Formats: sequence, structure tokens, C-alpha cells
Amino acid sequence: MLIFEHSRPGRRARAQAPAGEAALADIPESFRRKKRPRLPEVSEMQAVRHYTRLSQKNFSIDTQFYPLGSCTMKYNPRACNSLAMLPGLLGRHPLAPDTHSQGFMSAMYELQEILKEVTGMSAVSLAPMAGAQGEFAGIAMIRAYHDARGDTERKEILVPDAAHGTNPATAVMCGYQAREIPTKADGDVDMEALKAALGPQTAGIMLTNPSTLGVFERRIEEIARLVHEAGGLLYYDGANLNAILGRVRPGDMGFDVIHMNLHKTFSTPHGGGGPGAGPVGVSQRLQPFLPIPMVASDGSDYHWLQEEEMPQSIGRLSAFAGNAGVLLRAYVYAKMLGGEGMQRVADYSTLNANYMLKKLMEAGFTAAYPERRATHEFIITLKKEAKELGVNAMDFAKRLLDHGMHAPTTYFPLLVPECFLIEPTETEAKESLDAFIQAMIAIREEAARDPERVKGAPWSLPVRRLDDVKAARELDLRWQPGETST
Amino acid sequence: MLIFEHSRPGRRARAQAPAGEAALADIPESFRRKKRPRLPEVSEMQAVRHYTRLSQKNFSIDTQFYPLGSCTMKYNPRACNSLAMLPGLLGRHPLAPDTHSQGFMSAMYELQEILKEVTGMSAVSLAPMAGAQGEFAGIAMIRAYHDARGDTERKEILVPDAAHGTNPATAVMCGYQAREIPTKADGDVDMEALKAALGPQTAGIMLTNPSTLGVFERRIEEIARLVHEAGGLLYYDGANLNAILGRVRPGDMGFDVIHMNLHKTFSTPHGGGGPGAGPVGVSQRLQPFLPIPMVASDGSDYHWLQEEEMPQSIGRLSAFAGNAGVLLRAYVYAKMLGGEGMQRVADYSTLNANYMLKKLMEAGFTAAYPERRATHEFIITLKKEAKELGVNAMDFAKRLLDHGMHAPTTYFPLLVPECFLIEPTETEAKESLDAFIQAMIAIREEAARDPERVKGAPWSLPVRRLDDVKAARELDLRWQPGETST
Amino acid sequence: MPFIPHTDEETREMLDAIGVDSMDDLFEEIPANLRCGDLSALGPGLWEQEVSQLMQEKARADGQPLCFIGAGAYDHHIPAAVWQLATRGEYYTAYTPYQAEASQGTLQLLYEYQSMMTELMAMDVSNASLYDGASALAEAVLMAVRANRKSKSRRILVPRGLHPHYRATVHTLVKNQGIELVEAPYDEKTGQTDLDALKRHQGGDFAALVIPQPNFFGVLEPVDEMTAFAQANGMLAIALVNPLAMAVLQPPGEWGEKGVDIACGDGQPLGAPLSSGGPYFGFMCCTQKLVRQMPGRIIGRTVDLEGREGFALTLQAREQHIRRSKATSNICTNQGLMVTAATLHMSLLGAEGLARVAARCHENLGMLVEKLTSLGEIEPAFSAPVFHETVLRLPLEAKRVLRTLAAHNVLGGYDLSRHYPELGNALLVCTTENRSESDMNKYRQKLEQVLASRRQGACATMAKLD
Amino acid sequence: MPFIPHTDEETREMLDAIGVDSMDDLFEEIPANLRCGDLSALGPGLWEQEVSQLMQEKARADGQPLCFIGAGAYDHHIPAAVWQLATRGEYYTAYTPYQAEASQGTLQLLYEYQSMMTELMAMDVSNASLYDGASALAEAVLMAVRANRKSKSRRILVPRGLHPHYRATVHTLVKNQGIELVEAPYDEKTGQTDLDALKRHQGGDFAALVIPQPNFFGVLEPVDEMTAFAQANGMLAIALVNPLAMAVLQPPGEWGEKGVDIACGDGQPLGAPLSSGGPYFGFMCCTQKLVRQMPGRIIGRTVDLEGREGFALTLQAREQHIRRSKATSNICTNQGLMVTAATLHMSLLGAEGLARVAARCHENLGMLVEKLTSLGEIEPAFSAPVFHETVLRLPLEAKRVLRTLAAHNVLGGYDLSRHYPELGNALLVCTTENRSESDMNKYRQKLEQVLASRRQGACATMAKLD
Ligand SMILES: Cc1ncc(COP(=O)(O)O)c(C=O)c1O
Ligand SMILES: Cc1ncc(COP(=O)(O)O)c(C=O)c1O
Repeated sequence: MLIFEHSRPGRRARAQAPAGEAALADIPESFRRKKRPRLPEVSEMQAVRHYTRLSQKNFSIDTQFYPLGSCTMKYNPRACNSLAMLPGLLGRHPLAPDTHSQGFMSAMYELQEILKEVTGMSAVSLAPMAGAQGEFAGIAMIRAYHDARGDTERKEILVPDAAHGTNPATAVMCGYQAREIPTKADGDVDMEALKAALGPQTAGIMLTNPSTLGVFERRIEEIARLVHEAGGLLYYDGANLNAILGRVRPGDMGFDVIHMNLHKTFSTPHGGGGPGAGPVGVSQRLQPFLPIPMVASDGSDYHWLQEEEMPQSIGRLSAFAGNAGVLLRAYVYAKMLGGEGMQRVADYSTLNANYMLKKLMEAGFTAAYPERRATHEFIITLKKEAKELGVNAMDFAKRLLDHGMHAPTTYFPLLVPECFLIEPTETEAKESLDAFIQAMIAIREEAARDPERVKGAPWSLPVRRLDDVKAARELDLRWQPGETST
Repeated sequence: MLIFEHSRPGRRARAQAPAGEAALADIPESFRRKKRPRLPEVSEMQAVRHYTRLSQKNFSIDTQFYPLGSCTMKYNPRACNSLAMLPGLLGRHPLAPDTHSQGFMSAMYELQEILKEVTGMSAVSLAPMAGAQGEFAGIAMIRAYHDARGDTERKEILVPDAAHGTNPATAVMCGYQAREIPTKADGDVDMEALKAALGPQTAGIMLTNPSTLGVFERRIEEIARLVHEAGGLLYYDGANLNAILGRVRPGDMGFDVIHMNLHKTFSTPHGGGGPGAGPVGVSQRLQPFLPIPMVASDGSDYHWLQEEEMPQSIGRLSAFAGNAGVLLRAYVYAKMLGGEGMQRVADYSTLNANYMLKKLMEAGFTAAYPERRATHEFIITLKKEAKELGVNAMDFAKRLLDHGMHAPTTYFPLLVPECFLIEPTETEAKESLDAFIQAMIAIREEAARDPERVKGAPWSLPVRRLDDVKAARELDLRWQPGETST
Repeated sequence: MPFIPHTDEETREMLDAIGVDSMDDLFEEIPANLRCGDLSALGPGLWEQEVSQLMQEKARADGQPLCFIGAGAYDHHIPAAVWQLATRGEYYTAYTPYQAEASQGTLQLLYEYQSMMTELMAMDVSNASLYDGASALAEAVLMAVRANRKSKSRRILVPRGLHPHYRATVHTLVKNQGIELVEAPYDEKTGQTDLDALKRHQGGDFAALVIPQPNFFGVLEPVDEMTAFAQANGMLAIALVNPLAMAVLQPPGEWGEKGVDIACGDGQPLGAPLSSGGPYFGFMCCTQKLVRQMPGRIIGRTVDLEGREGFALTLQAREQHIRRSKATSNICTNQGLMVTAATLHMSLLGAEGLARVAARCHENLGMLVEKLTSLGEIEPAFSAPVFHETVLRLPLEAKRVLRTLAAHNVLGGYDLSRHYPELGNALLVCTTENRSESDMNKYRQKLEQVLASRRQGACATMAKLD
Repeated sequence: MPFIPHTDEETREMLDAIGVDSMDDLFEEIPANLRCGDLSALGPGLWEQEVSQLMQEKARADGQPLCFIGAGAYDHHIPAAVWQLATRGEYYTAYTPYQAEASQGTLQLLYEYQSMMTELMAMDVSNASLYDGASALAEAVLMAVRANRKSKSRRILVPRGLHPHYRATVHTLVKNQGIELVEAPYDEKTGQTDLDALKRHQGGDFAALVIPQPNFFGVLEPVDEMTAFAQANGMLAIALVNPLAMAVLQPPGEWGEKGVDIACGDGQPLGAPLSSGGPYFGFMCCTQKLVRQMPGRIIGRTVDLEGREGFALTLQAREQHIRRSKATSNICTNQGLMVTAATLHMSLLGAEGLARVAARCHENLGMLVEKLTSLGEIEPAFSAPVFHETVLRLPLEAKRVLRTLAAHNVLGGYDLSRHYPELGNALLVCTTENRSESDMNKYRQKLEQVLASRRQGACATMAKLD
């Protein structure tokens, strides 16, 4: 039932607006709204009840194991939430003067410093509001760099075929063409293809390392050398930073610019789709181009760096200073981990992934890269199961939901058929991993015995499999006044 | 699965304790604990996940219609929660000096004043921590009053047979005998029996008005006169105050002392069993005996009244000043309602109850007091259904759960067979009431068709009907280390 | 109309269905002369924003002073998760779990709570809460009088070192049943209950002995001896303990030869904010033998029709709603939500975490005492070991000192002169893990100023400090 | 180990299962010379209590000044229920709803949100959010360039009265695709976009016109005329609106003859706290015709295998994870939780509530302007009607005035001199329903002191005030 169906004309059982009408008399009629929007007219209780019950229909970290590869669904400490929501921090206006902002700015400054240390970059801007905007900032900086040198003929950004969709989309948003580089059977970039692609038209390359294939690109130094020799710069998609915290730093690998997904590695919540934060770090030469605003310190006081102080900046990415509340959560998280805690993140997320991979292989599932060490995530392909049992990766995924677990990422990266990208994260206990492995085995057995049971899944959720084709074809994107639903 | 079953020896994945051991060296070994208690060793995430999922197994106001008679399960405004939990209020030490307590004390003082106004009593103490403790305070004051007059032969408290169990239990805790007064078929107290029971041994009478039978005691003035003439005092059990807010005041009815359940009438949450608050109000003559502490005001500043200022007080009821946080919530609620809002509570809770009663009677259900106007609650008896269909009140109750509604109060008051005490409260919309009525009709039809379906209910909850006999006979009151459950 | 969902049409429709003309008609059975109808003295209702400004002003008015008061309410860090979860609607707005099948969340949680408390106390069984520590002790006293088969006495031995508010509360709650509290003095040097004085009551007719650990002075009592003494003399032993302390101190189930009979106390240190003194919760554990005498709700594990594990209220025959005047107590509503918080708190800290927090609190006390006594003129009043709270003797009236400190936003402790005049200028001070060294330095510095101004005999300086 | 549940034995067991000796071995594929292993510069981890002290200090450091700044971020009352519900784990810790069956809570909520936004904007369709208002406007510009079938132009007409940070953000985000922003001036008297100046661009080749309502000065634009002008000249009309204002002002779907093509803006006034500028959320609505050009996630209603209603992400072929380099935008993570809050906010206020709040804000502005202009020397800069925010002209530099006010904990508004030097000493002031009359009196009083001290030409007094 939709909230609109709890609505009755004239119902106003709530204390959320002042009593009585206030005057709008000085606003001429012609500017005024004639017809009230048909928003729900419900009591406070009805709203609370509706949205409380609705929430219970979600899977989430707080309720289920959620091994969604590339998404780093780890536990979001509750202290990060309450401390970012302290009244003083929540009430600060983004344009408050520095005199009334030193507390907030100090946290932002320290976060910049922490992220520099962790990534090995020379400077960090916290401005981007998610990973994709971080990518945008990064590629825009690469472009600004070439432009500033008068090197304006570089039109291409290289992107491995395994890359996340945001990578090529970002290249295009920055006015570049995205050129795909194939991956070898062992999961590493095809060096011959890379060499062939590099040239005076190369502005740069976007890499995730470990890649979205769940393996570490071993020849990263050689790639860096080749790209740099061709005059290009290296962009690091930091979505997988969780895998290497305190183990290896993108700056040391030779990257010129990097974004971080704080909503992954730094455990800010995903909120059912956002908000996130995608700070960018750069090497020395890109520093002038960082997006504004940034926080600087003269040792005691903090102040903002704006257009005036950073004339070569690619500019602003948002009306204010990005997703400040998310940044505060990441800051709290970083402070709770400390240096040692950071490294443990990489260690235990890698341990968990390798353990699962090993156990799944022992159980007869097929690793996509059996010869490789898994990083914090890994891929199995259900090609064999699809062929032999007629039950594909999507069926496995849906049936896992009935086992009370969220499905891994399916059908991504695109180059692996019947792909399951599995990322357990460091915050899951061994029993969760074992339960997942058991569930996979059970589903395979069930598929042999009763494939329709698997293909008809999920059975235990509020709805069974949804008709996506109908959804796209007979677009129904909003409630229409007057209707009542089933 | 119990939280203990998520536990592993040595697991400590949480940031809730300081690192490293601190010194206890100055405490001799002989005072020290030898064996650690086997509390759960779980990660923060495991605790959060366990208790989040557990919570989803509850019915609650925020998720279901909850027409539990005598309990006033109405909506608990969320503002009351957040405002009572403002850091400044949450952090105040109960023994903080008055200089650092004026904000809190002003709220308490105003709440005392509001409750005086609403009940028509001369003075109010907020000390009692729930209704039953309010009753205790009230009866103890009656006793202190008699004692102070040297009137020490009064040994009996009269209690109608319909009264809540706390009433007779309270009388006994105060050293009295509880003597039952029968109710007439029309729901009013049997006046002849009352007269017969009154005498020099009568210390007082405990009445709820409206009574727990869901009707207003019409001859209350006569009762008051008779009891007073016999030298007894009248105690008002305020559990049903919701029914009469702004319509009639216990003080005006002739009561000498009253408790209020703020967790009912003033909408503080029930919290799965508490905490509540049971302030007591008294007429002039009982004022010296009120429990301490209380807040007094000299017009500008607030100060506590303690033993010294109230030498005749029955004394303290708690280590500090009662359930302060609950009192703050009630205060916020009262401020949001204002005078008009208070009266609306009585009006609409009464409207809802009478509407439901009428509709249920039209549908063929049997009212316990068909000739009477319902108050904010009413009783139907399922005696006929039990006889004809073999499906009793408990079966109806359990089957209602499957309809997504909490059951009404069953088998109370004891004098009505197959009793359903139904209290919809003013915060429920007409659609909830209609849905309940429909569910009752549907269950009755189902009972005729397929009684086992009703008697086997509930079917849709985490467990089916539980074995209470086994629970009481084979006492299992705690997890035992080493066990694993089903 | 805040919170009332009826539209005008619906109201009309419902009045029509009932067959009355107006709201007033619904109240026709109330004698006309009694009807009021005007609460306008209460003023108009405020909307959320207004009431929120109002409450913020009140909160601001109380400041957020630096607090070294304990005395039964302790400022501990509460994990962020505790109240974020406890205020979930499903816990916050449920009733007492009468319909077990629709309340398995609360019921299982309470069962887990009982399990944790029995572990922490090393006792057999636990109830699911009483109001607060003081009233829980009163219930323990009543229970002991009911349960003691060796003695029909209605007298209870109560150490003078028991929290004075607890003594007062117990007195209020038991006196009407003719129960008398007899005071057992403390040793002026150690601060512990005087064992020799106690022995003078040997063979005397008492139903129970109350044994606080630590006592009101923070002092650790000789609990083994006291328990043994009680049980050897036909009394039940009632422990009153700080539950956090039990993470590091010997638990009541192990006192003496066979442990105490009843253990109770206030659960506040387990997840309840100071909140002006409540809501906290009273806990109570006892031996298996006494379970049917225990007041309060108890949850049992059982099975459903299909043999699945489930939880339900049990032993309800002890309670007022079944037994009425013969019930073990009149308690009905208890402190469920605080127990929810405590269960979360214990789960999030574990035994190790509780022990570390306890140790940190105590370590901080050592630091504070050193800082304050190093000022000279100030010294500990007692020689026995203490836990995170202690009595200091000052060279001038505690009341005056506290007033001056408070003016500097330091709450320096609890003045004992009202309840223990025999101790002279005695101050009860407490530290928790929330007091940092710089907090203590601030305390020391302000106190130093107070002492200095006294030495100069300079009222003027005092006034300036005020 | 905070948040990592492995016991030593488990770790050992798992390493054994994998067949390696140590953690280090798990990283063997990383070239040895690249391995770091020391982040000790970050210091040790803090426990919750420590980090909570730290954050409280920071929060305290920023004070809680009285704020009359708006300029794109508005201090509204947020119903208590909003964040108590939005931070429920099931909303707070879920991912983007890729597995629809396990995400019906979020999906239905987003569908309801889309329904509410289309109602509020009177537009056909809505997406499920973009980052913020400024970047949403950039996306609208990119969308307009893609979608405009009448013009292949890459030029966009943008009023100078648009929020300068928005202009800057749009520039950053579109310039690399060769899109140019052309400024349309405002009328110095009214503060509205100068229609005559606009008409000079008639027939000129533009892909779209941006129409802010209200504009940065709080001034109401002649939206009908501007929309008509755009559409008559082959441009798409892009509305940029304050969603709260739309509760009382004509919504973009009704501007001109047939409404705008795209409406966007920042959702902050609908339930997002100020929070230093974010997270807020960008919203975007458009006509049915343009839906396939819209960036961002969109939720559709459909049915399941059994014909039951359900919700799912739809039109994913627009998005980067399917279309990669040909996607409508690179956006992936959006601002879902803020949308959750907004949906709750709108449900709790309803159309009536939003309108009342809007009116109260605006009424307060009238009161403030009267109070301040009554000081003399201060006057409104523009003559056109405004909504809850306006520009005042001061007799001295806004920067100096603001600095002095800030020293008294009053944030007096936003200094326009940096972005609009042509306006002289101009100050943008705003009121919401959260500013009371006594707040305004405080502002007036402090401002009066500033003006008085200037009249005395007394730098000394100024200094004292500072
Ligand atoms: C590998 C990779 N790159 C980039 C992104 C984009 O990040 P965001 O969703 O924060 O925009 C993601 C996240 O989904 C990702 O997994
Ligand atoms: C009629 C009546 N009286 C007294 C009480 C006791 O109140 P409390 O549960 O707050 O102790 C109740 C509540 O259950 C009740 O319904």
C-alpha cells in the first residue's frame, strides 16, 4: 500500500507545522500556486508506521550478510552516525565565517591529511560527492594539466574492459573518447594491447588496482612507465582501496590521481543508494588543479582555499563543500581505526575473500582466476552450473535471498560469463562465510533435484521475481491521484 | 538464535572499551573476581544485526494497530523522544546543585502544574515510577492520613471486583486487607454491597472511573459521599484518564488521591514493558503526605522539597526523583497538546470506541454492557462464539495477529466471560477501526468453516502458539554455557 | 489536531453511525454538574518547532558542568549503538509482551538479559527488572521476609554505609507491613561495616542482612564474612551491588560459602544515561530455590506447537494480574526499555569490555585522589579499598567548597554532612572513564584556589571566586 | 580489533585452509618494492569514548550562532520522526536496490518520492536524486544539449541572478564538453532577469535557458515570460527552484504555456540539516517526452511472477553500468538517504504543512526587513517581490558589519560584494521559521550598535565591539 492510500483530504494529525495561516500578501497572485500539490495527508503515526514497516522489507548490513562485490558493504559503526549528527555540527551553515567553523574545518583538514598518508599522494581535496564525481574531478584535472602545458591533442582515455561503467562514462563527460584495453586470461591487462593503444593521443589511463576482477595488477610499475613515457597520466579508481590499505599505496605505484570511495573503504553508510563521498588525491604536478574548496592550515587556524587561492583549479563540484556529513563519518571511522586498524582492514578483508574462494573451489565451484591470489574480492563463474543444471547466476542470486543473504554482484565485470563477484569484507565473521558457502552448495544440490524451485526464487520475500520488462515498457513512474493499488 | 550463539571466545570486534588493561592493583585479590562472566563475545556488527532482526519480531504501535484495553496504546510522538534526549538533559546528574538544574526543574514544576489542572487536584508529586507505585503512594498517604489523626483501626481497602490486579496487591503492600465489592449487571458498583461493606474499619476505596469495564460510574458522587461519611478516603486509579481529559476531573468527582499513568494518558512509550511514570495528585488534606522529592517555585527560582520541608511525607519512592526522562516526554507531549488538545484526546478516543462498539454489535457481536455508553474502551464477550463455534476469545486473539493487528486485552476484567477489552485510542484512523471490525467478522466466518484454522493461529508469526505449561513446569530461565539451540 | 487523524467528514460519519448528534452526547453518562470542559489555562498547543526551542532553552540553562558526583548515578560512556537500537519503534512502542507470539523480539531479548545478569552476578535466576535500585532493595527485603523459613522476624539488618536514599526508600516501602530496619554501624577507620558490631546481633532475630558492595562510601565490604555471618544466623543475605563493579569484583553468587540468597541493585551503569536520576532499572537475581518468591516478570524458554524454540512470560502466578492480593508484589509496568539498553550495552562491551571500563574508572580515581591530596589538607577518610568512588576529608565545609566549584562549572562531589554528620567535612567523589586527566587538573586547580583563599582568610577572594 | 571479528584461532584456521603461513603471504602478488606496511603516522585507534570527546570539542568550537544566512542552504525545522526513521539500519545501511526483491522498502519509498516531487513540481516524471542542486543543474544543462531537437547549439543562457556557486559548478561540469554559459543580466531596479536584455538573444542559437525561482537575491522571476521566451526561441526551459517555495509559488510544470522541460534544484529544504553544506540532494523532473534523456536512477512500478505489485529500478539502459560511455551521465551513487528523509519530511508536513512553513518563513522576512530598515540607512536593494530572502543595501561595507556581528554570535547574512561588486554594500539576508522575533531583535540591536559606532566615526568603539 502506498503512503498516498493512507491519505484523506483534510487529515492533518501532526504537529509539524505552525498553527494558522501566515501572510503571503506581498507576493502577487500571479506568482502564487493555484492548486495544492496532492501530497499525502496522513497522521504522524501513519507516516511513522508506513515507513517503519516499509523499512523492514529491505536487506541491509544491519540485518544481513551482503557480499556485494565492488561495493564494500561492511559494517557502518554507529558512533560515526551519532557523532556526525552532534547538534553543533549539524547546525553549521556552509557559509558560516571561519571564526565559527574551526571545529569543522579542523576535522576536514585532518581528514585530508589522513587520506594523503593512506594513499601516498601529495594533496587531497574532499570536494567530490561520490566516486563517479571523484573520477570526473580526476580526469578533468588530467585534462587541465595537458591543457596548461598546451598539450591539447590528447583525446583518448584508456579503460580496461573490466572497468566499472563510471570510468568510460566519466571520460566522455570530460570530453574524451574512452578506448577499451582487453584483459588477459590471467586477469592482468594485456600489455601488448596497451602498448599498441598508447600514443600521442593518449591523455591517460583509468585503472582499478586491485581490478574489478579481484586480482592485483602485477605489472603496474611497467604500465605506469609506459603510460608516462607516452605522455599520459594514470588515474586510480579507488573503489577497491579496502583491499590494500596499509599494504601498498597508489602514490607509490605511480598513479598521478586517485579517487576514494569513503562510502566503501571508510565505511560511511550506503543509505540505500547514497550519499557517498569521493575525495581525490594527486601527485605534486596535479596539485594546482584540485577542485575547490579545500581546507588549509597555518598551523593554528584553518581557512578555505577558494578560486582566488587556486586559480588553476578545475573549479567547484557542488554548491558548497561536498558531502560534509559523510566526510565527518569517515573522519570518525579513521580516528577509531588508527594506523594499525587501517592495515587490518586490508589484511582481514583479503583473508576472508581468499578463504571463501578456497572453500568454494573445494566445493567444486569454478574460480574465474584460479591461479591468482584473491584480493578483498573474487569471482566465480557459474557457467558450468548454468549449462549442466539450467540454473544461471541470477537464479543462484535470487535463491540466496531466501537463505537470508544478499546476493553477490552478478554479471559484472561483463567479461566473465555467469559471474559472481563476491566481497565479504573484513567485518564478517567466519560463520557468515561458512553459511554462504553452505548455501551455495545447498542451492546447487537443489538445482539438480528441483530446478524450478531455484528458478522461481525468491520465495520468502515480500514479492517474487519482478517483471523488469513490463517496468521498462509500460512506464509507471508515479502514483496517480485517484488510483488504488492491489 | 541467541546472542550467546554468535559468541566466540576472544572475539572483541568493537570499539567500546579502552585499549589495554588499567590498574586495579590497589584492590586486594580477595575482593576480585576470579572467573569472567560468560557474557557474549561478539562484534559490534553482530550485536547490531542480532538486535535489529530481533526487534522486527515485535508488534508495536509504530508497526501495528494495538487496541489493548486498559493500556492506552496510542501514538508516542517522536519529538518527545528526541527532546527528552537532548544532551544537556540527558547528562544532568540527579544530585547536581540547583544552580545547574533550573531548566530541568522548571519543566518538572510546570508538569506538576499541568497535572493539577487536568485532574482538579491541589498538589502533585511526580515521584512514583509507574502506576502501581502511584497506587502504593496513594494508599500509603491514606494510611499516613489516618495515622496522623490517630485513626488507626481502619484495616480495609475496598476494591471492586473489576479492578486491576495492582489495586488489591497495593492495598496489601500498604498493610491493608483488600475487600472486594461486586459489580452490578449494568457495570456500576453494587451500592447495596458497598454500603454493607463500609464501616469504621474502612480506610478507603480504590476506583477507576471510567472503570475497567469501559463504562462511567454514574453514581460516583453518591459513592464519594458514602465513603467519606464512613471516614474513608477515595483513591482514583488513573489508568483510564485518557477517557475524560478535559471532560470531567477526578478532583471534582470527590476523589482524595489519584495516580496517573503518564505512559498511557500522556503517551510516553511503553518500551516493551516500561518505564512508565505514575505521578500522584491529592486534595488539600493529603498534601502534607505527598512523596518526595517535589519541585517548588518562589516565582523565579526552583528548588526541591525534601524531608526537611515535608516532614509528614510518606517518604522517598526511589533513589532520586523518579523516572525523570519519562516525565520530560510527558511534559513535551502536554505542551504540544495544550488545553484544547487535551480535551480532544477524550473526545476522539471515546468516539473511536463507541464507533467500534456500534459496528461490532451491528455485525452480531455481543457487548458486555449493551445499554451503556462506551467510554474510551469497551467490552465484548465471545461467550456465544465460544459455545456455538468452539472458538474462544484466545483463539480470536491469536488469529487477529495473523491479520496484522495486536489482540485486545483478553480475559480481563475477570468477571466477563470470554472477554475482549478493546481500546482503540484517539490516534487511530477510522480505516484501522474498520479493518479490525472486518477482521473480527472474517474470523467468525472462518471459525464456522474451518475452526482448526482459527484454533491453530497464529500462522504468520515467527512462532506458533507457545507451550506456557511447559514454560512454567520445566523452568528454563537462562541460557546455559555450552548449549546450542535449534 | 495533533495526532488525531479524523477529518470533519469522518467525525460526522462516525457520530451518525453511533447515533448521536455531537461529541458532547458521548459523555452523557457523566453527571452534568461534574462536567468541565475548559482546560484553557493550559494554553494553546505548541508545534514541534516551538516545543523544541523550549526544550533546548531548558537544556542550555542546566549547562554541562564537569561532574565528579557519583553517589548512585554514574556518568559512563554508552555505546552509540545502544540507544540508536533501543529507540527503534519495535522496542520503544511495544507493550509488555502479553501476546508472546507477537513479541518474540522483546521476549528473547529479556531472556538474554536474564542470562547475562545471572552470569554477571553468578546467581541462578534473574527477573526482567524492577523500578530502580532502591525500590529493588525494598522488594528484596519484602521477599526475604516472605521467604525466610528459619525466621518469622520482620527485622532487617542494614549497614549504615548503605546509600541513605536507599535506606529511606526501603523504609517507605516496607514500613506499612511492619518491617523494621536496624542499623549496623561502620568502622570509622576502614569505612567498612563493623564486623564486631555485627556479631553483637548474633542469634538476634532478623530476617535478612543487606550487604552493599561497594557501599555508599565506595568502600569494599568484607562480603564473605558478612554473608557467612548472615547465613549462620538464620538470615537471608541480600547483596546490593553496582553491576559494573561485578565485572572485576567477586560476584554475590560466590560470597561466603554458597553465595547470597538475593542480589539486587541499580542497572544504571549498564547503558542508562544520568538523565536526572531516571529512568534507570532495578535488577534482581536469586537462588533457584527462591524463584517463586521473586517479584517482577520472568521470561522462560519453551516451544511452540511445532516444537520450535520460543519465549514467553512465565511463573505469572506470582504476579498481581493473576494473584491479585496474594501477589509477590504490586509491580506491573517495569523498566523494560532500560533493560533493552542494558542488554545491548552488555553485548557490545562483553565481560572484557566491562572489566576494562571498570578498571579505567578506578584508575582515574587513583589519579584524582593523588592530585587532590597532593594539595595538602585533604585526605582519604577511610583505609579500606574502594572502587571508583571515595570519601575525602576537607579542611573546610564541603558545602562551601562545592558551591564555589559549581560557580566554575565543576561539580566536585557529594556533600556527606547531611547524612553523615559524624564524618565532619567529608566529600564523596567519583570518577568514571569519562573524566580525563585534564578534567581532573581543572578540578585540582579550582580546589587549590578555594583552599588558598581560605588560607588567606580572605572572604573577598572567595566572593570573587563565587 | 575494532570491527574485525576474527579470533586468533579463526585467523590461523583460515590461513591454514587457504594454505598460506601468514597474512603477508596473501599480498605476495604485490611487487615487493611497492609494499608499505606502516601507517603509524596516523597514530593509534581511539575508542568510542575518546572519539566522542574529540567530536564534541569540535562541535563546541563552532558555537551555535544565530544564523541569518540562506544563500542556498536553509535552517528549517525538521520533524523529529524524519531522522529517527531515516537512520534505521534497514534504510541507512542498504546499498542501491539492485536486488529488487530484497529492497522493496527503499524502492517503494523512492517511487513515492518520485510521485511527491512530480506533484510538487507539477511535472510528469522525476528521477530518484542527483548529488546536489548545483550539479543537478549541470546535469540538466547536459541533458538539454542532448535532448534539444530544435537546436544543435552548445550555448546556454544563464541569468546573472543565478547562485554564483551554481554558475561555477555548472561551468566546471560542462566546459569539457564544449558547452558555454552566456550570462543574462538582471534589472538593477527589480532584481529580476532583464526581459529586454533577454529578448536581444531572440533567435540566437541557444540550447536552453535556466530560470531560477526565486533567484539568488530571493527575488521572484517572471517565470511565465521567461519560459515562453525560451520555448518560442527553440530553447529548452530549465527551472531551478527551491522546493519549499513551490508549496506556495507557481510550480515549473505550469510556467508559460505548457510548463518547463526540466525542473531541478536542491532538496535541502525538505529535511536535510544544514550540516556544513551536505549531504543534500539534487532533484530533477522532466516531461514524459524527455524521460529517456534524464540522468540518474528511476524507479518503476511493476508486478511479480504472481501478479503482485512491486517496484524496481527501470530504464537502466540510460545508466553507466549498462551503457558505459554512452550513458546519460556517469552518476552511480546518488543521495538516497537524503531522499528517504525528504519523503518522510513531505509525508509529515503534507502540502498544507509545507505551505504554512513557507509562509511563516516569508512572514518572518517581512518582520526582519522592517526591523532593520527602521534603523534608517538600510534599505531593500530591489523592488520585485521576494521569497524569505532578500538583498539589503548597507551604509558601509558588508564584510565589516558581518565581522562585528559575528563577534556577537550573529551571522548577519551573506556578503554579495565578491560576486556582485556592482551592488555596492549589499547583504543577502534570510529568515526561516526557526528565527523568532527575539532573534530578530537581537540582530537589530547589534546592527544598531555597529551603525552607531560608525556614525561616531569611532574606530575605537568598533574595535571594542570586535
Ligand atoms: C569500481 C568502481 N568504480 C567506481 C564506482 C563509482 O563510485 P560511486 O558509486 O561512488 O559513484 C564504483 C561504485 O559503484 C565502483 O565499484
Ligand atoms: C486499570 C489499571 N490500573 C493500574 C495499572 C498499573 O499501572 P502500571 O502498569 O503503570 O503499574 C494498570 C496498567 O496496567 C491498569 O490498567
